[in-house]
Amino acid sequence: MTLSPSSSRQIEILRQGSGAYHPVDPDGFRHYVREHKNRALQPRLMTAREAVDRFVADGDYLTYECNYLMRGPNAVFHEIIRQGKKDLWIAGKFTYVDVALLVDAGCASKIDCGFFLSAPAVDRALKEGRLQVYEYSNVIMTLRIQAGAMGLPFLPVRSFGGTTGFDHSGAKLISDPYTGDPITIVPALNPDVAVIHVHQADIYGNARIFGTGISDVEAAMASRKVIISAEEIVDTEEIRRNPGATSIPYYAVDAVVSSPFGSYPGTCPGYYGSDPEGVFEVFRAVMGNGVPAYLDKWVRPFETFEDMLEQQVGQAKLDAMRANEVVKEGYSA
Amino acid sequence: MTLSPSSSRQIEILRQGSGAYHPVDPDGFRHYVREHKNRALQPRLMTAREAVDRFVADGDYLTYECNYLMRGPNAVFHEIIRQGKKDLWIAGKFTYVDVALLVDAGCASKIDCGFFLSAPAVDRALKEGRLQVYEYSNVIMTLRIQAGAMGLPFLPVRSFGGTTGFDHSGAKLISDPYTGDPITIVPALNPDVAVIHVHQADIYGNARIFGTGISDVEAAMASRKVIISAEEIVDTEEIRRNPGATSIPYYAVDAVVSSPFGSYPGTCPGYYGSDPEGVFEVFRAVMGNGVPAYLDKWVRPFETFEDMLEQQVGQAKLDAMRANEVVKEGYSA
Amino acid sequence: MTRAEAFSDREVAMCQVARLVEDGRTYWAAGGGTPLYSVLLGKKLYAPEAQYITEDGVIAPEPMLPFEPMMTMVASRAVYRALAWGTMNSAGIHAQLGYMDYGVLNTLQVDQHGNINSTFLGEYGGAGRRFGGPGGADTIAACCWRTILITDQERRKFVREVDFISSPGFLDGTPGARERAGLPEGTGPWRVVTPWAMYDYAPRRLRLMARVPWVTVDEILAECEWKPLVADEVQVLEPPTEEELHLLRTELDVRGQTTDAAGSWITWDGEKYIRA
Amino acid sequence: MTRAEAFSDREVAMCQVARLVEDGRTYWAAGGGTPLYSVLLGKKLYAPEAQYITEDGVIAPEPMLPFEPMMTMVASRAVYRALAWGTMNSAGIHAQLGYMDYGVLNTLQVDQHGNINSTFLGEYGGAGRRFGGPGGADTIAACCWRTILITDQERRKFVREVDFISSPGFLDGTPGARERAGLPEGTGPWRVVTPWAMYDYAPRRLRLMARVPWVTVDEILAECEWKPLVADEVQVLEPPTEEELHLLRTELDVRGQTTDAAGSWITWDGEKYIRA
Repeated sequence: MTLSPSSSRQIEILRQGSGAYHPVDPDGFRHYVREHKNRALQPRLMTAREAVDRFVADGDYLTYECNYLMRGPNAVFHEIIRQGKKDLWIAGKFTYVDVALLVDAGCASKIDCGFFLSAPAVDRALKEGRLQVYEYSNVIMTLRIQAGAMGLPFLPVRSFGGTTGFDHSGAKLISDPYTGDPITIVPALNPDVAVIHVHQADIYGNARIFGTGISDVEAAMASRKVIISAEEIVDTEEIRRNPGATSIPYYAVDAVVSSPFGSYPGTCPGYYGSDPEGVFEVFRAVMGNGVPAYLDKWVRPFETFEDMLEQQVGQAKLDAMRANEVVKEGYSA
Repeated sequence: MTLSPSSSRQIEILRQGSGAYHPVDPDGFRHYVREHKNRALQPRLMTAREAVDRFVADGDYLTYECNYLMRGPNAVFHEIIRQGKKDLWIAGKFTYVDVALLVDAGCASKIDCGFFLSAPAVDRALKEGRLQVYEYSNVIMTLRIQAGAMGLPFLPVRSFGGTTGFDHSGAKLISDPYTGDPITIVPALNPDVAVIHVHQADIYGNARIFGTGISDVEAAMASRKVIISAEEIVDTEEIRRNPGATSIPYYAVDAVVSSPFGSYPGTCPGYYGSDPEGVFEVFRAVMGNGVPAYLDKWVRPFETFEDMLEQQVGQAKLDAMRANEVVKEGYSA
Repeated sequence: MTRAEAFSDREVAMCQVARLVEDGRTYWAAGGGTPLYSVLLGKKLYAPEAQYITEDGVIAPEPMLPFEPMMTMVASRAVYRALAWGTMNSAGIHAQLGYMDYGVLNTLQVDQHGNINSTFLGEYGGAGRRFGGPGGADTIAACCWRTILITDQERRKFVREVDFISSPGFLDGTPGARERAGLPEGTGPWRVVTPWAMYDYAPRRLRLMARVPWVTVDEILAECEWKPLVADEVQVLEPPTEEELHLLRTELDVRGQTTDAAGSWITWDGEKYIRA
Repeated sequence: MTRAEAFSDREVAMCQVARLVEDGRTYWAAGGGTPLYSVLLGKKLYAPEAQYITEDGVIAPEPMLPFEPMMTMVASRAVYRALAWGTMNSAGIHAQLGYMDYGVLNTLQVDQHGNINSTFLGEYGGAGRRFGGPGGADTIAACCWRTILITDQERRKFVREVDFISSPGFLDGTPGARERAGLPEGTGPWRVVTPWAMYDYAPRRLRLMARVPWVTVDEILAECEWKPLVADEVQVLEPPTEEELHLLRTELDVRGQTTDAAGSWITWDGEKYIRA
């Protein structure tokens, strides 16, 4: 029944990838938390403009949750493009159009690839050397973020071994000191900044997400700077009424942005369905060469995302999206 | 910004504990799941007697969630004692009286120690060589279970290094291949059987837990055999109405036991408060030499836990416990 | 069940996969599109007790059909009436634990050992064309017990060695190659389904096992750059039924998104099926 | 604030710890009992914006006081009006991430380097007495930035080297010893509080820094088997106030569970405090 620990003094590294990866530094992350994360219940409500200005820096490693079509943090996403952030390194898991938008807008120069829609804009950037891609997969990316969210330097994983991506990544295949079997380990990811759209948050950042997700909580806990955009700002009394519904605790959050319809043209499940026209439009733009025109129509002319919603989308369409979301059960606390 | 992977071919093991540990075998666990876990939606409702008879074997590694005083799976716990299971190896995290009860009842012969109430019965068993203790801590135990729940052989951790417990455990201190810094890793724990008391479950095992907990979900996912006892059996339609409230999915569960007041004399938060008299009685029994008398009064004379509740506790007290639980908010879906 | 008289290549593939769906088993359907539609078709017609998850960790939903365009994950209709809601990590971890019987994938390129390329055609880093990457397929192919791959029957898709292994098959095809790479023991590719054919592995090398009535083995092999093994007896697959197509067209792929660029159209001329 | 005139040894210790509680900081209070009561006392009287968690992952509750007997975790009154509910792993992980400023612990035995024994008195595995083990204290002592230890001022509790390190202090006291053992950088013991005294570290060795008015430095040192360093100027601590004791007795330790076996009783005789 029991197994004696092996007395070996070494663990073999059987194979390792040669890809660059965002630096692993759990102690550095801890020091950052100690110095910069506000453990007091002080309001952190601000505009998307202020949040992006204060918390997204050129060169940052950025993760955003879900994607442009599904509960994406699109108000903040637009603001990043509007402010012309540069040289972002993107956690490209579960993305569709997002990577192409950020790359063609000149914001992103490195992608850790889980999945993104291959598009002319991405191809061009690759060929012109404006973009570097590192190879992972969706779950490997979210497990890297989970490792970061646990304060660990790495995590063993059961996939990714044997792939070509492995060789172009930060992964290592080691001999498991407990079983002797080969096992892959991947470097933890602690992004500089996470951008997450949620259903409800209070002014301190206590946030509720309903429905399924990708790695919202993990990204919030793993990232140095966390921007939450919320469909609804709720009272802290409401948070305290049902603590089981809190997905992200305030102390991980740096900015809360009130952002109704913040996932337009995508869906915010339980609150509104997607705008199929808007979805097809961004798809067509990305799959063709239409990103600049798309940004010139939907992003750049507006001071704020709210202005865009008001002037470009209009209340009637927003009302229709809301009405189109017939499923409500499970999307409240 | 980027860090080149080290080209070292080895990871140093700087120090390792000499304690025995439950065997690490993630592939074996997978095969068990494939062969024995029912992925079909077929009812698995049964009595505590049947569940313990079928799913708790002598010599099993057993974890139970919470403890005898707080949402403990006491109906199943009593049944284990009643059926005279032997040689159990117990995950002794966040326990108070539980370890002493199981040891003095002759059921347990090995404990992985996080915390348990030191008691004469435990001392005696240790001195007589009937009991072996392996040293961990509460969080290290729940992280070991989390490693098991992720299908991994081990997990890095940020505590436990430097302790004497480390030397008497299955932990290893290695040189982190990503930072070069020393980091502790601990062996995953995949118990043979987990016993968990929940607020609500359907007949297939989809289970809801409200309030805080220890490692309920992790234990369910990490364990080969899983017995759920539930305050309420709810319809699967109710589960489907709010899938966000499901803590444990049916396919991890082998037995569902309907067990109202199944945590007596402890509390099931939101449903009933504890019975202070009953709590003091078990404390006194454990801290003195009263375990046999306690079992002879509360466990052994009864065919079932329900019989005990009816004959020994009585409806009036149960009603009072229910009435005494004034906090309801947050304890429903 | 009535044999249908007109359908597309891709509809054929989805119907074949649907018939592989087994009651009481768990399926991880990659992304949206053909894998998800195939599993749903199988569940609705043949195996009501089959259960599935998707990359957003939804467990055993009863989706409100049809989906909104492209909204097959993190969308209320897609995750409707699930038994549990989760995350990408919960989906990945349940697969790591061995809870997922089958993974269903589609891809760009597959090789003789079932390795999958969805990343790069050409020499990686050199000239060539970049694609989207593995997405969830890497974990599906690594951790589900068996994987079913859906792809088109095109020469360039069946190659000796993929240019880039995005998701693992049997790797170099030697016994234990997956285990030596750290992958869970006993897992691997199980079937490849195209509009023309079905393949299995014998034991770790792709083998043509069945064909549709309207193409010959030679025609299939002509559409494989690297020739697979061929079973001693190549079975003949049943064409789609009216029931399958009705469900597919009215509840699943209602906008023809997956069948848009779905190859040829096959029709019954009164005596036999012919490809347009 | 009114100086109280009668209180127990253990009440003194809890009041001293309460005064260390800082606004806007996070506290992980071990188990129930004195650590939790001390933090709550400090929060209610001095630092309303201090927040705490316990081992069951509750974040910043506003508990309904008093607790039911022994019900300080996984109980509805204890976790009432929290900002979030979690698990033991979420508590441990948030501490691993550096979110917990202070850990508050009690223990059996502490040594010159702040190492804590709550497992075994005597030679481990030989004769001696077994205790309950570290519980959550190992992770608290490893991962919170600073730890505050509450214990009794008894000779056998202050030793040169603990018989068993259940939870880490500065280990062998050499610079970097914790980091070499894999513990997070820059963490460690900060204060030890007894009913008679308060200690800090200079820098990694226990140092007597303050005493209560009714005992002398010599009396304290007599109750240390291994003598700590002594600060050049040993400060004098303020006795408990009526406000502190009122809150402690009416809302927190209402049944006297923690003060039951709480050492001596101290009273004001009109001129000075005397120990009974």
